[in-house]
Amino acid sequence: MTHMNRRRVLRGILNGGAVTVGLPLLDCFLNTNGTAMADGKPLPIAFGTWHWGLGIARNVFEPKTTGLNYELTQQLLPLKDVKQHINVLTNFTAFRDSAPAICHHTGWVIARSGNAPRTNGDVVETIDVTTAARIGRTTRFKILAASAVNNVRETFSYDNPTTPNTAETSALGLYTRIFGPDFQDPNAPTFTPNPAVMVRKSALSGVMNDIKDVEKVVGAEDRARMDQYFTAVRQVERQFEQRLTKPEPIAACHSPKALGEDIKIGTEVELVSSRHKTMASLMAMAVACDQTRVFNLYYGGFDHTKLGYEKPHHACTHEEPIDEKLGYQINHAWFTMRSIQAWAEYVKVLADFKEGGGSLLDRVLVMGTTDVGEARIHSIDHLPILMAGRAGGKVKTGYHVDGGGTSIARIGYTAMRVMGLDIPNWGTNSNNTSKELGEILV
Amino acid sequence: MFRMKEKTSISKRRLTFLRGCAFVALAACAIAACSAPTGVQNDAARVATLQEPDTKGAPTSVRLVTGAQLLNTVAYLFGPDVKTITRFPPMERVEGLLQIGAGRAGINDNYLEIYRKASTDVAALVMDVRRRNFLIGCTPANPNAADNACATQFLSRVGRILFRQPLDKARTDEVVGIANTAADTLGDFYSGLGIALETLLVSPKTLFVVDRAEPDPARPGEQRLDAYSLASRLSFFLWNAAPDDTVLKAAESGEILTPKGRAKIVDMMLASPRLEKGVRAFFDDMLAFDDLEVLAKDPQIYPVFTGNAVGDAREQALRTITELLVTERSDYRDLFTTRKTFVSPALAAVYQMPTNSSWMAYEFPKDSPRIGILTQAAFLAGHSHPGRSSPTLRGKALRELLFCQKVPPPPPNVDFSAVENPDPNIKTARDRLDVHHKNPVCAGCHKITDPLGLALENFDGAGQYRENEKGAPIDATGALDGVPFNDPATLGKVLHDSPALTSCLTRRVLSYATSNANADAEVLKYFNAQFGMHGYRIPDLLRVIALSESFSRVRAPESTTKTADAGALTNAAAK
Amino acid sequence: MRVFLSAAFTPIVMAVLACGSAQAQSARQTPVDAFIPEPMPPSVRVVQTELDGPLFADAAGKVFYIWPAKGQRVGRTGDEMGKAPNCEDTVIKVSAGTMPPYPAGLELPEADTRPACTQVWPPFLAANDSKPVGQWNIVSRANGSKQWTYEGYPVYTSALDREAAAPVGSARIRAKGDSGNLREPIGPLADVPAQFVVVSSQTGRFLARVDGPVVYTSDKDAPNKSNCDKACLGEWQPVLAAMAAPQSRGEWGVIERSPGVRQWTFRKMPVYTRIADSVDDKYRPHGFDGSDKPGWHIAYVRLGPNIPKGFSIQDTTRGQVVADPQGRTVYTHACIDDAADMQPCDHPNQTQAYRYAVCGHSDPVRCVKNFPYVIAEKGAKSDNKTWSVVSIDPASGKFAAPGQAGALNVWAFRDRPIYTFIRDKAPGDLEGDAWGEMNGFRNGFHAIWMRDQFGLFNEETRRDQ
Amino acid sequence: MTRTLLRSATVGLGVALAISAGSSASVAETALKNRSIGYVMYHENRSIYETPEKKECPNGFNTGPSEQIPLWTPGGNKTVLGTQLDYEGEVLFPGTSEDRFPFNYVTGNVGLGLNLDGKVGPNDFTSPDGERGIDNQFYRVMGCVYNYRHDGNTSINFPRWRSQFPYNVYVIELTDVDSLANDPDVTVTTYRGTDNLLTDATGMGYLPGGSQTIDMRWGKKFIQKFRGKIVDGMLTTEAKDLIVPTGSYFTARDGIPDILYRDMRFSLKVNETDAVGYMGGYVDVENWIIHSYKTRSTPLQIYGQSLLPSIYRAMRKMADGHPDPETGANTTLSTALDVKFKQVFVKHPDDAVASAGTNASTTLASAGN
Repeated sequence: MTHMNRRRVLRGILNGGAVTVGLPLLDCFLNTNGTAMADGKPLPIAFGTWHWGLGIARNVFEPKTTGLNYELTQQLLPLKDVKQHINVLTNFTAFRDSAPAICHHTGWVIARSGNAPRTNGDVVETIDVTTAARIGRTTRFKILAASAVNNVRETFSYDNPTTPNTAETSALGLYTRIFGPDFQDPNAPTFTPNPAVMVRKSALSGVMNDIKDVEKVVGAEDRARMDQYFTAVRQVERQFEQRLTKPEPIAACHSPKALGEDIKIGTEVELVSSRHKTMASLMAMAVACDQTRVFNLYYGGFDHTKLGYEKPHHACTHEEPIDEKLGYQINHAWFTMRSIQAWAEYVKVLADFKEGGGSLLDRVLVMGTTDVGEARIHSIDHLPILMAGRAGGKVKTGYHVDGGGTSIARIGYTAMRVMGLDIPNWGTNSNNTSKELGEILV
Repeated sequence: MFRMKEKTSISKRRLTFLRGCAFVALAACAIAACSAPTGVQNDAARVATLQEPDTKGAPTSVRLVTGAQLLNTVAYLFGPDVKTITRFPPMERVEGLLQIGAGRAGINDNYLEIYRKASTDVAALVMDVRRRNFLIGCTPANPNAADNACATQFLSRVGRILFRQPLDKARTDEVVGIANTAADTLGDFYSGLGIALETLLVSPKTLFVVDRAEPDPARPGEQRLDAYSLASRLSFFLWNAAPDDTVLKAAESGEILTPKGRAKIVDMMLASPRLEKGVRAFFDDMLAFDDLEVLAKDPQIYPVFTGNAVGDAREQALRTITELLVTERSDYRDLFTTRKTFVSPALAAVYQMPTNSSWMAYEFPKDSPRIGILTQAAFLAGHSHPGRSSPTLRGKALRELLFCQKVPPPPPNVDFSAVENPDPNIKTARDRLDVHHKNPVCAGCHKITDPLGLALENFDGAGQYRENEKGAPIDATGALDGVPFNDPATLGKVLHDSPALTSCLTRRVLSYATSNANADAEVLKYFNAQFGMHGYRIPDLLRVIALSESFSRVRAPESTTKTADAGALTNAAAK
Repeated sequence: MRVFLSAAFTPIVMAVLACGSAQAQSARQTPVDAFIPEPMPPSVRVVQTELDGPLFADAAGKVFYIWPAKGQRVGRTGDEMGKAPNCEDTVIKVSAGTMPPYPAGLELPEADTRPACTQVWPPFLAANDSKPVGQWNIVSRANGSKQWTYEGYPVYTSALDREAAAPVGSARIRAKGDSGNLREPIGPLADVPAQFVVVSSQTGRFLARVDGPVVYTSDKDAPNKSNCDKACLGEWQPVLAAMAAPQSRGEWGVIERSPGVRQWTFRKMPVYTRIADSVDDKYRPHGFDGSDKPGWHIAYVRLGPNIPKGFSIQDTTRGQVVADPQGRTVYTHACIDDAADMQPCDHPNQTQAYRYAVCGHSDPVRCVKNFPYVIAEKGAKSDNKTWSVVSIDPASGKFAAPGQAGALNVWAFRDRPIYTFIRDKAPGDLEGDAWGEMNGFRNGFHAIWMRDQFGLFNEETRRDQ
Repeated sequence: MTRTLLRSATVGLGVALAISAGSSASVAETALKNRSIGYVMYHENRSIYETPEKKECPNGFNTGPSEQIPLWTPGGNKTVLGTQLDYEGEVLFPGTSEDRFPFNYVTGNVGLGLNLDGKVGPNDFTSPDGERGIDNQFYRVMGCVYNYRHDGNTSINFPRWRSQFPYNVYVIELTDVDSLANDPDVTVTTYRGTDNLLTDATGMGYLPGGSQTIDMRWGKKFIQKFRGKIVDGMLTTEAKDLIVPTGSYFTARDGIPDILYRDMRFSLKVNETDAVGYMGGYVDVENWIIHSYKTRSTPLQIYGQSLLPSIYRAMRKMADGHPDPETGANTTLSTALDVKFKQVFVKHPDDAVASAGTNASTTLASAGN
């Protein structure tokens, strides 16, 4: 689909003369995504983010050609079974303007919020939060986040600088959160409404009364605007109602078997990887059961360790000598390769999850970010992003795209447009963009 | 006209040529004749200045508050630190103003979600343990349960400001009921109060400014704004925020409806430092600075013009405007000849000058080419292409934004190759455009826009000064409607003396104040003359307008059918 | 070695006083550090401390600490939120290898007498019938006993704390970087409007705006009256308050600067930030330059303790440090070991092996020569708990027994002796600062900073209060 | 084809901009004001000559703490005292005994830098373009330590510290300048600046035209005045002792150390936008070792395999300047820095008069106990 430029739409309306409605009806240009209910309409689209730490080694990561049929490089080799489901996006820049370069921070913050941070934790609303406001209103969790990184203080999701959204760091914790006592199985015979939701729903009645009041004193055209507003409030109310009524059965939703005991805490890659795989499966089922439509999973920060090698990943990027023959750091390359492998495993979990006539990947879009480009020098240019999923047919996969040094905010912007957000542009200062990544759009 | 005679001695031949050119241009391009008062002479109009012509007033409207207005109101209530970083939905620019677009904007479910998010953010901040003790004004008997008295006290006080009039008993009970139920259900007084505050923040009574009319007792058969609507209109006009306690009190007592009472309130508002926010908001709107939010320059051509520079350029223009027009109460026309401004580190780099580590007041030296707001980065870079300057865009902006004229879009099927892929042997924009002008279809409009823009060709697409383009010296001469100039300084002077400049400003201020772009020509003439009599001082113009009949008189919107709506209006008025 | 002539430094000291440093202001304000009361277990109370403000303490006044887990260069130490405590009763005798290139499993110094974690950090135990309250909860220890937690982290006291309300175990003013995993004293929130934070510093606890800049007051103002005119407003920015809220409370109030504009007052004085104090940069933190302007003062909630009589404050290339009566920069030794329980190793009651390594290549005699103690004059006394005179046995580096022959009476900071450094030749020299392992964070010497011009502005300061 | 062009253009953005901006005519017209012009340093590294085949290090690179600490105590001591504390003590108080480990020096005679003593000695280097007599024994020692080579961690980080850390903002001001092309008598004054450097949107490309206010409150120690001359755009100065603020991110909170250079001089190609070239002089061995350790403690020395006790011994061995009056042993090592500056407008605080630091060399001690 061609995304209609908002300004062009505006001009169209203006040139057409009569302007009886405001901008919001631009909504009609969006397709039916995001609002599909459990009543036979297409399954809803969903958005995920993923994170791995410490970037890449460019010379063994970046494919030499772009488009379809690019050759997998050494670090991308683990992707060979899922190549058709993903897009590899390389060579994007995080513009920081006059903001300082904050190690391990600036890169991902700009990728996820479009805004260069001035201090650690100076993160404005991240893409998952913005997207959840659009597509995550009816689900039990607006956002569900889990982290295989064993650190509750490490998160990549913020409402604003003072409100980080923490992630669940234990697999058992994640299981309990989704499928524990509060889980309302859509296929179960019983249902108990949540009192907090009830309170919020009933609070809306005051707003609706106010609308009726206002309607009494305005002219016909303005009454149409109030009607539009009333409809919007009604929709929010219906979304609450939906959360207060027993959901329609979902064929693909099966509460997974309870985890007997937690997967051991630790930083060793095999442990992390097993936590990550379990979390990935739980996350997939949470999306299938429509418990959430926005899901964050973090594979790595930077303290993963390798059995028999004394340095954790981060120290390794700095401390390990470059192999004189190979021209790169052998152990660092191994860590990165494991990260890419974890991504492959995640994508495979989603691809193998069958629902309807296809797989979960058909209706999700997952954006995998990292904090730096070239790891050894912790650069914030040459940043890569990995993407998976077709977002209900709006995204094509199997491509390598070279960003040509443009802002990494373009990817987030593209993702949000795909998720149906009506935003004319995104990002601040030099990261402000209205340029989608046309190469991967259908 | 007098000045023009002076100038003719410079180059009679050239002037004749330009005059002829302008005539051709007008004929060919049919520039929209919306600058009616242009050329009306002070002498002739002076009689008309004494009394405001009879007016039928502006149609009542319902305006969506802008994000800035909402945040200013919230800041008034809860302090400057209670703000959200929400990106509010954009308005549509109508008749040159977003403020008029606000009269057409609505809220669909996507936009409601944005306002809901903002309201959740605000409520959370207010109920924060560090703030609530300072902001709520009472302590619940039991923090884990409802407290009717405390909730009532807080919500009725806050609701009055947000709704811009007191909540009636039923509404108060309703919102307190929400707070109480939520507090008891959630076992927390502050959570309950927060939910109730959220509903006030997303109420249409907060988000939409509704003009309510009542019969004007002084003029039978005519309608005026009721006291609260007048209070709101004044406050959004002068402060870009909802009325404060004092203004609301004047509405409650009805004092605001008396000429004396209204003057007292208006003078208080004009004397307040909050006027600066109001004037900023107006000029930000009139000069279309929202376009700067999406301005991007080619970083390889203009490395110095970073995202920071763009933001600072807007701030610089607004600081220049408020300092000159509000703080110093100078003549509006001086904006185009002043050398005083403010400079940030990012802008200093564009202007190739030393600076401090933060903003500083600065006066460009007498021999500097920087003179007037048109030689600042916001205008120069804002109306250029990403990689080069554009005399056409600059000229068009000047015509449209400062003269209230409309320059038609280019006709279809035009060959732009002369400007887009120019012959490398042609060095300057003037020469490139000359080639383009050979096409008679284009020449008509370009002769309206380009001469103005060409005077600014000493500034490149990022607003940096240059004397040459690709090695060829730049010729910055031109003419405005027959009056010649030869550099940015003389352009500023010519603008300063152009009647269209002040009449357009008058028109825009009145449109902005009343959300109506279709005032009578006679009314505009009157305000324009008043503006002149007051030495073109903005606060004085604001005062004249705020106290005028045109400001408070209203009529039903044209398209409204008579029946039910008229009844509703009457009902409202009868209350 | 050049002789340090105290007369030569007088002008500098004078200059410092003229600049309105904390020391000069000490007479003007009384120490009050208001906090927001919160629900606490019955035996917990809040004590006022000199440098760290109000802290939670046990019935005897001993301050509480937590130990949130933190990643090290290798591995991770500390307590995980909501999990069982990692500070245990068993004695650890070998290193954890958190700091490359040193491997795990090396025998720790004086391993035979090394105490268990809980001997240094006794858990704050809960009774069997204790009930969670507010942020306080209960977690089970491995041995079955119950321990209080605060915000999910197990709570401890410190065996190093000898006096009530005098935290020696650890401080809010913290070392950064690879400093191991230090314990954190815990306390209630400061009762200041949300636009402000209280920052702990050696000069006292001062107000800053929540987004960074230091808050000042002006001598030109009168109580509840601002005299900051247009020229003044070009440099100073009033901290504005809401216009329509009650907000007077405790030591806080508002004044109406002009119609519709309200400014916060603290202890009746209008408060400002300085526009040029740059704060929007991680590496350009709190600018204190406003305090160099005549008539302007940092707004202290509570002034820090007086430095010992005769000591001075000296300018360096990056701020101001405490110096001895001869103008020599004084240093403290800070140390945290490489065991899984990360015990401190910088107190006279603990092993001196670490200090000896960095002050004299493990030769105690060289140590005393390189980093001499600062001898206290006979009868010298401190007027506060932060500075003190202690008796040290120079042979062992430990506290001397009462009346022990050869013992030295030396100045101590937070119960640890201070030192000068032989390589410092002139006032303001800082050769001994960051001297030691990991820039002196893990085991080394640091000056006592009264003004840190280039310190990192970081989340921990922000979280301070 | 288009893509390739585009990409290479973007890849080079930071660097390309830095160079192309130099041709900006408008800055040229304004930069030299009142016979003075300022520059701020945005790049600094040690002058190290490298060949792709690493010919200069025929025995390979030196190994670092990771490799050597397991061998530190013969027989494999298993105590903290015998390994960690012994090694750290040795770094702080290095002995003069023979190094237990072999050290790989740069061999050959090609090197970069300046001829400091005006002589051509047997150990001197010849530049790739044939200039003889170059004194750079620092390169002789460090050329085969990975940290100091171009893609070594220190070499990557030094320019960043120099350009991004406020403590390190280093400004030179040329005064009494009649022409930037030729002027027999100019003055060069060094300062610490107090402002962020002007960059393009990437934050990595530095631009001329910024401003720097001089630090007269804390930075007087860094002020030094040099007499110099400009010949065909090449600025050279007399040699003087100089203290250069050189902190790292890792010591932002505490213990920012400075480097003492003896007989330092400038040799820079200057124009209206840029000053690029060498600073050459001598590093004090004791001062330098402690500086290195304070900015990069042992775990960070691992980053580039630098073993400070061995480096100390090697430096002592190769020292070629400033003999100790008592022992006669040389105490300093000739060195050169690759430096790049961008034009800035220099602002002096109103109340301060620029004056040269009085005794740079005496305020930093050069000997321990």
